[in-house]
Amino acid sequence: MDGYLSAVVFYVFAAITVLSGAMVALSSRLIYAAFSLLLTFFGVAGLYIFLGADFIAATQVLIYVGGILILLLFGVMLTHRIYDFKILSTRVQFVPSVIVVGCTFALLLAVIFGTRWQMVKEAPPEYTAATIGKLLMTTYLLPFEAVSVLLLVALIGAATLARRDLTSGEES
Amino acid sequence: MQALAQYLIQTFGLPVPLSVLSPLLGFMGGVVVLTAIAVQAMYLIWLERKVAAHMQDRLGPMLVGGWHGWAQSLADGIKLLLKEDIVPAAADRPLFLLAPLVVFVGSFAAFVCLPFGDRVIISDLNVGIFYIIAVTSFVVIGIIMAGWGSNNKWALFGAMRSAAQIVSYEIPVGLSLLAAVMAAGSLSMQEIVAAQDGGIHRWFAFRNPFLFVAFVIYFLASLSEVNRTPFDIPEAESELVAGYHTEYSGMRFSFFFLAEYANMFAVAAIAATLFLGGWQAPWGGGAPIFGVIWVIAKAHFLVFVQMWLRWTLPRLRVDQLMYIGWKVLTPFAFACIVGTGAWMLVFKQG
Amino acid sequence: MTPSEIHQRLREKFGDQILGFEGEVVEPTIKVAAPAIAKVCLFLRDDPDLKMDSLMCLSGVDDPSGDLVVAYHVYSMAHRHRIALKVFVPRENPAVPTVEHVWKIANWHEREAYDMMGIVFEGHSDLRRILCPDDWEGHPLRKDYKVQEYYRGMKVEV
Amino acid sequence: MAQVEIVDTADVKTQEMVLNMGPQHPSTHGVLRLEIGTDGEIVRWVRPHIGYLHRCFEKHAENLTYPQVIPFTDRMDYMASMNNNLGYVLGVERLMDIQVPERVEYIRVIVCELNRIASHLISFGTYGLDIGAFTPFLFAFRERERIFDMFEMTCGARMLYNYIWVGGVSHDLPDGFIEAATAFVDDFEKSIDEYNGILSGNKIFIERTANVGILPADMAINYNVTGPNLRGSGVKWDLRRDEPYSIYDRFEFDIPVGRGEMGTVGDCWDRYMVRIWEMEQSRRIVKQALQQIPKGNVHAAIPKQVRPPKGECYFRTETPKGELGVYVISDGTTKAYRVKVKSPCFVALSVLPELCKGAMIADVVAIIGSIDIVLGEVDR
Repeated sequence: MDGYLSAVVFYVFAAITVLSGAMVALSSRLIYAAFSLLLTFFGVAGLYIFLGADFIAATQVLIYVGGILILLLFGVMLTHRIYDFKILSTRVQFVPSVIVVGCTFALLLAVIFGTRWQMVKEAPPEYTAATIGKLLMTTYLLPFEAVSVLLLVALIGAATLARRDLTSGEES
Repeated sequence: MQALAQYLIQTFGLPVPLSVLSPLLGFMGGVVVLTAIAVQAMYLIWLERKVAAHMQDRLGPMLVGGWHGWAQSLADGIKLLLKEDIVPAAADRPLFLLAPLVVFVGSFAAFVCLPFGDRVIISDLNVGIFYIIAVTSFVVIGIIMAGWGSNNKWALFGAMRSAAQIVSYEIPVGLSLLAAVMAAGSLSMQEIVAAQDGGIHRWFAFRNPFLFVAFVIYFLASLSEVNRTPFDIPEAESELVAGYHTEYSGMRFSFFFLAEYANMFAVAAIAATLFLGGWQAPWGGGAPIFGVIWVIAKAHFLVFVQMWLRWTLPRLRVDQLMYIGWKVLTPFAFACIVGTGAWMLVFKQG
Repeated sequence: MTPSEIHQRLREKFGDQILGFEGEVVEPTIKVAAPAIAKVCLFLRDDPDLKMDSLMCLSGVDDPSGDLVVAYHVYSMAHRHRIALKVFVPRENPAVPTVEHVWKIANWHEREAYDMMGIVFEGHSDLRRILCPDDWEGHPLRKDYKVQEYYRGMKVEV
Repeated sequence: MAQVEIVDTADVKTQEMVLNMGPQHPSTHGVLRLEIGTDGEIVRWVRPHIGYLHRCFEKHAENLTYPQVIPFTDRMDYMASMNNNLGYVLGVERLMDIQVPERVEYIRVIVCELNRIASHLISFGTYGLDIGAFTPFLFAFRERERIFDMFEMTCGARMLYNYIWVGGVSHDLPDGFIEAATAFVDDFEKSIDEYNGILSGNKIFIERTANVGILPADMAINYNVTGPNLRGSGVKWDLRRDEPYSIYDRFEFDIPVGRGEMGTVGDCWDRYMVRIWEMEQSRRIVKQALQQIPKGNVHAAIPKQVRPPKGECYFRTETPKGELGVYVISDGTTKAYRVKVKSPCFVALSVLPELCKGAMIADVVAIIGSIDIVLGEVDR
């Protein structure tokens, strides 16, 4: 009875992630696909919390929902005549693809039920934010700085690309 | 909530196991806060109309419900509920209907980690303030949904502008809060408030000059997050008619309206918690009961300042808004972080 | 300069294009031949001791004599003097050269005269109706104007 | 209704978005439709469409007797009806060569200058609304109500008065008028400082209006722009001083001119500030007129029947919006043969496309507010 409630919530989050993922893949309207991505990221953040990684969950919501999804939506909304553009491709070689998908699915199931998962006792939820901070600033300082330089380069590159090149006589 | 659940089980010997009771209490806490914030938002709407009226040399609502028309927003709420809820024919139906909910969820989810007293908090997340910043980005998605869903050129314009504005102002908000978190040494809201114990001089806003500048930057940037004058470009009446909620009416419009005022209060409460010592009394300490009063008093003062700004300042243009966001607030926020760090090194305390 | 001196000056420059002059009335006016109006106005504006730099008003009038008249009231801010010019055009195909290149405001005044009186201004950059709907028939301010019975299927009551 | 329109295909680029601002739009000061070609936020071209409020004033004027036309002149620029009346009436009086009594001249000056203050108050209030500040509008209306109470005392109407007749005025001043006007004149000085405090000196307002919609002086003269819009561009030209009519030469007042304090000369801020300074000057005129007003019968020179001799006259007066020109042609009967009105707002609107090139959409709203147009006068 004890873990009963948390199991239910876990399956709810898992269902949200999977279903909205399917929606992204299968929806006929591109704009619906973009917006259902919001639920996918939200579901993934929920799963992170179940893993006890609260800092990562918050980062996931902040970066994916707050940044990348908005970028994607701008892209989708600003391209010309996007709404009447059908993206559902016709089915081709339906049978072979079903066979391949079936085999991989069976293989995965076998692996899941075959291995002996060590059931670690329910560890008390220790807070990850502090440890992540210390690790980033001590042992993993070099990769942290390298990534920040990479991001800076990407930022400047994006800015120069997006700058309206006035020199090309566009201002007739 | 965890502590409250254990406390209840020990004293009253409830038969229910802990793992069921604490989520249940969490749920009940959520409902309580939801209604409290909804009532709060209606009160703020009434307060805004009175403040605006008296600043403009007139009286504001005086008739509905007796003394100074206190029931005015109740009447408005009922009117909005009964009003016909028009969905434009060419609108993108699912998006149009979902948008207000997403905006509503975005602004209400931030109240989970706001401490209103010593132990009066729904769930003291370890990543408290970071969670709040993350959750408010839902509002942007809701606004874009509304703009695109209503299939109206002006609404789309408003949605684009507000998305760009909120995304670019999240950076100064995040950085200025980072300065306060550095001084407190933890992300959890209760620990941040605890770090400001011991009188008004210990509050982060007054602890060192950099933190005071960070407080001002946070307040300005949060004004823009909530689309309040002088940053209310998305609903610039004179240009974009009414921005992203042009096509909404009735119940759905009241969602947007309520969400805006709830967001206003949330932003003010965050500023009060992080920079003005949350539920600490100005002379330090502060029993749980009075703590609630202190937080609400500080938040209301900041909300009053927001209203005061709205009724005096004109509106900025979009490019000026972006200029202030990127070229003024963000560099100053970086300077505050560096300054606070140096201050902590030199004086060995936050 | 007094109106008669202005008239003398124009007679020297344009000879018989300047048809007449009425000095003793409240509003001294000079009658000018239609084809020459553009050159006369340009001269009025650019001549150093005339310098009529502002076109006060350009109005279309349905003259009792049956012709249509375009009246130009011009003023010089530098010399503080003013004069009125009149151009008479036949009612059938009233055509007057435009003075839009001399004073930019003439663009809208001429569009209004075309809309109300039906006077066509040759060389005008964008001669469309300005006050009435674009597909309105007739020119309302003419004395012999009859309102059309139906406009786009709607009965026009007068 | 589909409008048959010749769209010049010269500059219609593919990615350009054509926006329709109006005719019902919160900030177009009346029924004006602006077709704006934008590229993102930048405005490429603006094409105004007017005529939505065309009520055939000039056709009516040909079928009514002279006194019957006066209520129509009220409705042209409904913000400053007194000044419209004065413009038309002075034209007719010049034709008939009527000499009105001294008291009438003073009453006309007092009433017209008060109406100028009311019109400038409206332009100040709505300009605040266009830029986004709500409070100035209500401050302006507080003073404007006092002026309307005085007018209601005098001629029974608040906005459209039919007060100035050919040869005199409809009613003499009621006894409470002089005291009320003197009280208003004394209090108004303090209110102007209040307006400057709330809007003129506001950094965001300056940011939004300085260097926006710059109108160079020579283009202004070529477009015959007049009034506060011309003085905002630095040209010191005011009919009340340079071509004095009525008794304006007896009063001592100066002409405020835009000096480009907050940006370049002739930007929105200058035009706005010229109107604020002008309110102060009008206040001084009313103060002096109230002291010097003589006694007398206001109906003395009103003719039984207005029948001007055959002839024509073009008379110009300085209204709050600019130079209102009335061209009256009479054929000796009791009805005018032709009355043509040249409206300052019509002219100011024709400069708008020139001012809005390269501006942003928010600036278009600011520029419309700064040239202070009233569509009743544009469409006539």
